[in-house]
Amino acid sequence: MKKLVHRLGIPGSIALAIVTLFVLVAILAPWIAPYPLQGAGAPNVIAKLQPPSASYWLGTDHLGRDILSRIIYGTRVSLTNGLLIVAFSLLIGLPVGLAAGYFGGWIDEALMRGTDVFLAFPALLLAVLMAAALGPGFLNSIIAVAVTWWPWYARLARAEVLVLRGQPYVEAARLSGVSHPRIIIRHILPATGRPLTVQAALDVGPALLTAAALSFLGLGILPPTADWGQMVDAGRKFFPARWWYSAMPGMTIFIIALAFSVLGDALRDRKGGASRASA
Amino acid sequence: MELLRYILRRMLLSAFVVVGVTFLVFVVAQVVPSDPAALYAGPRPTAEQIEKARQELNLDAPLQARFATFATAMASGDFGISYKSRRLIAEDLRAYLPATLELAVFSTGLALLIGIPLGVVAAAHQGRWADRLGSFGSIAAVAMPTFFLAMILQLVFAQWLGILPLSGRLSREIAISAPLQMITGFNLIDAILAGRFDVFGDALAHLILPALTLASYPAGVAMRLTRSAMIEILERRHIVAARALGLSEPRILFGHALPNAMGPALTVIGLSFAYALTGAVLVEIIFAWPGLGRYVSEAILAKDFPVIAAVTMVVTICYVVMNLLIDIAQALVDPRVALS
Amino acid sequence: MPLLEIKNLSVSIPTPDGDVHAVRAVSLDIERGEIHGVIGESGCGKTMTGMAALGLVPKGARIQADRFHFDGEDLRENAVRLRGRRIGLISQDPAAALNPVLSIASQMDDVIRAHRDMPRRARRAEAAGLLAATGLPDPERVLRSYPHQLSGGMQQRVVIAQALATGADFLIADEPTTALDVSVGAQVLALLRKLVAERGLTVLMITHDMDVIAEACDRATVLYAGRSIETGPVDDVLQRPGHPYTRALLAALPDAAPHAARLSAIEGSIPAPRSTIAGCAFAPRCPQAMPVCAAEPPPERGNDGRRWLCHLPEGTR
Amino acid sequence: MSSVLSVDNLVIRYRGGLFSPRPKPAVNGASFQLAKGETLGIVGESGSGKTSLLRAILRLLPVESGAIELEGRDWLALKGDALRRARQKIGVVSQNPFLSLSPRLTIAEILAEPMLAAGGPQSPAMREKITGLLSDCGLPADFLDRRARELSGGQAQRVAIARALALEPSLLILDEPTSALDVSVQAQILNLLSDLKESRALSMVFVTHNLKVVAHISDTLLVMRRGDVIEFGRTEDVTRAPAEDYTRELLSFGRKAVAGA
Repeated sequence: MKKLVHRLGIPGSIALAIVTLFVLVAILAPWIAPYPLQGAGAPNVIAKLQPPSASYWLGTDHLGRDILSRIIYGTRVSLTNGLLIVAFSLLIGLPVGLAAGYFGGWIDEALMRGTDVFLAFPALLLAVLMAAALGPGFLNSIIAVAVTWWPWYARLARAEVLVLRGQPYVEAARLSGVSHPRIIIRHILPATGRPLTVQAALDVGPALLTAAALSFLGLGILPPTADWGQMVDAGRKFFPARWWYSAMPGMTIFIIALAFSVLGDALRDRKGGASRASA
Repeated sequence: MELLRYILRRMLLSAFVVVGVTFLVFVVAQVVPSDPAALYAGPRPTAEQIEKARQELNLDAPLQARFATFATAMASGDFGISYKSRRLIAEDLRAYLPATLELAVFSTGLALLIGIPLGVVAAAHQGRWADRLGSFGSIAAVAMPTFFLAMILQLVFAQWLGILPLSGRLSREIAISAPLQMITGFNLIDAILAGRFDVFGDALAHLILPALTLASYPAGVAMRLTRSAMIEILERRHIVAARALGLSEPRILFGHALPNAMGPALTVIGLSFAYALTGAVLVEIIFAWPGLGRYVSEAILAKDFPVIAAVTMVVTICYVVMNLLIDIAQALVDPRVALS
Repeated sequence: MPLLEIKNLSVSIPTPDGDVHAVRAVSLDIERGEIHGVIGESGCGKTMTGMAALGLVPKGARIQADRFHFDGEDLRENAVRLRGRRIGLISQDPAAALNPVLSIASQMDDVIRAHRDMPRRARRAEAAGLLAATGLPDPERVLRSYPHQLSGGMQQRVVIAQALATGADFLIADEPTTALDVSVGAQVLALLRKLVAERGLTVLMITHDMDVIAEACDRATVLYAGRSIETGPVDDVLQRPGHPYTRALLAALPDAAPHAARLSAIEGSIPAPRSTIAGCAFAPRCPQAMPVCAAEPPPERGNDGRRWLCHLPEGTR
Repeated sequence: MSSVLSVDNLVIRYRGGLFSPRPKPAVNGASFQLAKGETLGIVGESGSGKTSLLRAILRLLPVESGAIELEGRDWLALKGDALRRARQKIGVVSQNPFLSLSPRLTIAEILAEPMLAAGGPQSPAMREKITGLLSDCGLPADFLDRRARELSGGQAQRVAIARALALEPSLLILDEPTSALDVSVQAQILNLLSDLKESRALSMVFVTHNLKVVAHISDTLLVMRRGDVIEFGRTEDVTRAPAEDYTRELLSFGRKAVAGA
């Protein structure tokens, strides 16, 4: 524990604690939410738009549902959104980047020009277009964001592979007759996959932020499932008079995105230090 | 010579990308949606209406023929008709594009003006409190959801302090009683051209909040990139060499380090501009800004695919052109770029 | 009085795992107008000695010395002021030492302007003159170029011209030919010799290459494990080496043995940089080591200007 | 005496860019032979074409024209899996020993890799063979479980040589094998190579920019400059009476250093 704090620094450790807390909240949502039924979507018309109070800590929404419970349930959607977006993106981007970087030549040219096309779009716009075409929904919004996300991993993986491929030890393996699949599995994938996975883990924050923007636009998961972006949007009609409706989920998004960013910085600094020392 | 070859190569690549973009937009807008004809035919269409729409939209033609039609139409600036309003999309774009560009350019400038100097200061004070504070500020700016920031700014500056307008692009009185003649479509410039300084002030006041919202994220990114670029540059051997040659510190900082930071700074411009273009979708809804973002978000709700496709095309081409210009500028400030 | 006078210099860098003794005990006298070679294998402290004279040691490094003077001024206090005025640096990698995004003209101009009050046009002429003095055939074209458009040899000449432009009369050349081809390196060395002869410069030449010492230097000092173990005129050091390490180093050169014969390699490895050494640092690897060698610091042998540190009496080989 | 490697009128040219003019050949008609059990030294400075020539022999670069024969076989005709297997007849040692050893693997795994690639089964016999290789290259068996970063430059280069010999190659190619090493370590490696040449009747190609190093160890010497072969002959002949001033210049640099040793 002490060692971890030392390695991540104090801000990094706090960020890690916050991220861990959110993960726990997502897992335990039905047990810790004060009003599990409302969290899952059941209306509670007798308590519409109430300000924060002892019984409703963060107030209620226009259907009288406890905002805290909604936020707790929304954690599940947001975190899975973030995770699945980077997972899908990694699943497409890593093989594309590996193939382009390792084989080079026309394979590289074709794959990277294709990637260029995806990168030519301002990212959110392509996501909006995709989401609109696929229609709203949980999986659709994830696919829509992943479509704009994977090219970055492809580029990253390719750049890593290009460096590795030029490494004399990889060339030595090739010259001693080691087959392509074996080189990729034994030398390239471990050295590329690991930094890329770390990067992806840290991208869960920004990915979740993008997904929140989509659901704010009405392109995310459909009600009554709780979703932070959609809550901010729904609360906009009652803003600023019933400020808590939008502000509570908005703050939540900000806090988790901030935690991921700070954690990412802490890890990057640590990694940078290590690689410099070994060079 | 190298430079010319480089520019030609970049242009060729951009042209290819535009073709690819067109294809992708075509696929997403015309192939993925389940039944465009039903949408085109209007609410609760009859079978005949749908059949008629299919023919009008040429949906029964083979895919490559449909793409050819789509691409030629796009190339000639004919974006078709909106499913919903039945208006010519090209005309709508002409009205909305300048508003979005004005917002994008202004917020990009704002982001650079805030982010780059802060990055330089943080790099110069690396590890000290100014750096820590600035770095945390930049992380917070990057982590803040745009749509939420917009609402907070509205609350503070329009509702509580009441010093800036809540939304819109011009005050109603001006828009109705003495409308501005559209020349460039940029209100700020048109106001100056017309000598209407009251309008200029009004337009500026309306611009500040949405532009500030849009500038927050790219300013954070700009600060971080500038900071790390400056730190890296200041450690380079030729900077050490310049010290060993007895050059003064200001000369080293501004004459030797800063020119090397121009490359990263240009990258930041590109990123900021891209962000401003897309963030517009979110910001324009909240600030009721009559631009492409609001236009497209309305189209999304109506599943108005020709509009969505047209906006995506136009904005993406703006972005591609911007990137091309930045790449060329990169080669001009750093002659090595053209060689790679 | 020597131009550069170093007596018992040590540089240690504190790290979490203990102090790294980059330089343990280096003594060096460099006379005006000579090229003095400092030679040693990696980790011997030759570069750190040069950086200490320029005041460019890493943050937190401790410098101690009985004497560390340049032209009568203490380098511990004045290195930063002297650097760029009287002391210049020519580093190993000329490509990294030049600013990639500025033309040679503006980089030369910056240096001249920092040191001399001259109108713009005169500065340009001065720059062209200095480049010509370094043997660059078409100075005007070089001035218009960017570093990446020049070959390594040309870049190194530009770096030398910049050092000349400061008016420095003492140059520290840190492996100035290592990144260059042998034939180009030979030309750069010839240029340095010419500049020393014509302009009365003094050069401290840091190198790992005996050929460079033989080719360019007047006197040489051999470093081992952060200590200067032998010094003298180049011919003496190369042909009548006093210290067993110098002898072994020379014998390990591939052209020291007949064709295809075995070379006499030095077994073992250098002492760890964090260790403390009681006696002679070379004792564990020395074929002639005696019990006393590991225990006591070796005495100084030889005479004026030709000295080495060894327990073996003079004349034994 | 049969020749292991024979290169005839080899031309290598890099592809120019889309809008660039066709570049000059990197290697312009190189011809030479290497007899069994001998060492050929290839010397050249940057841009001489020595690296391109080497990479072409390893089939890492396409050849524009000319022929390469390895043990009498048309080496350029091999493709795919046949090439992969045939390439195991060539051992390679490169300049930086640390970069050429995988940082993730132990020395034992590094040495086993070529044997496994050649289809050898993992067995105690293999471990034994690896230990033998290592001791042939002057390292004790307790190095087997270390990793490259725990070694000194000289030790790492010994491991690289051991790996190159793992499949008992008919040709050993050394690409600047001592350039990153100190003089005293260089001497150790050169001695090791002499011993291996003797004990295993190795044929070697030794590529370097340092004429003096290669003149010491090679039987025949080839000097390249700007893509052309400017000298080729028995080492004694070339060093005694160089045909070109350029060679003489390289030989005479720092000559004083040896005079008294």
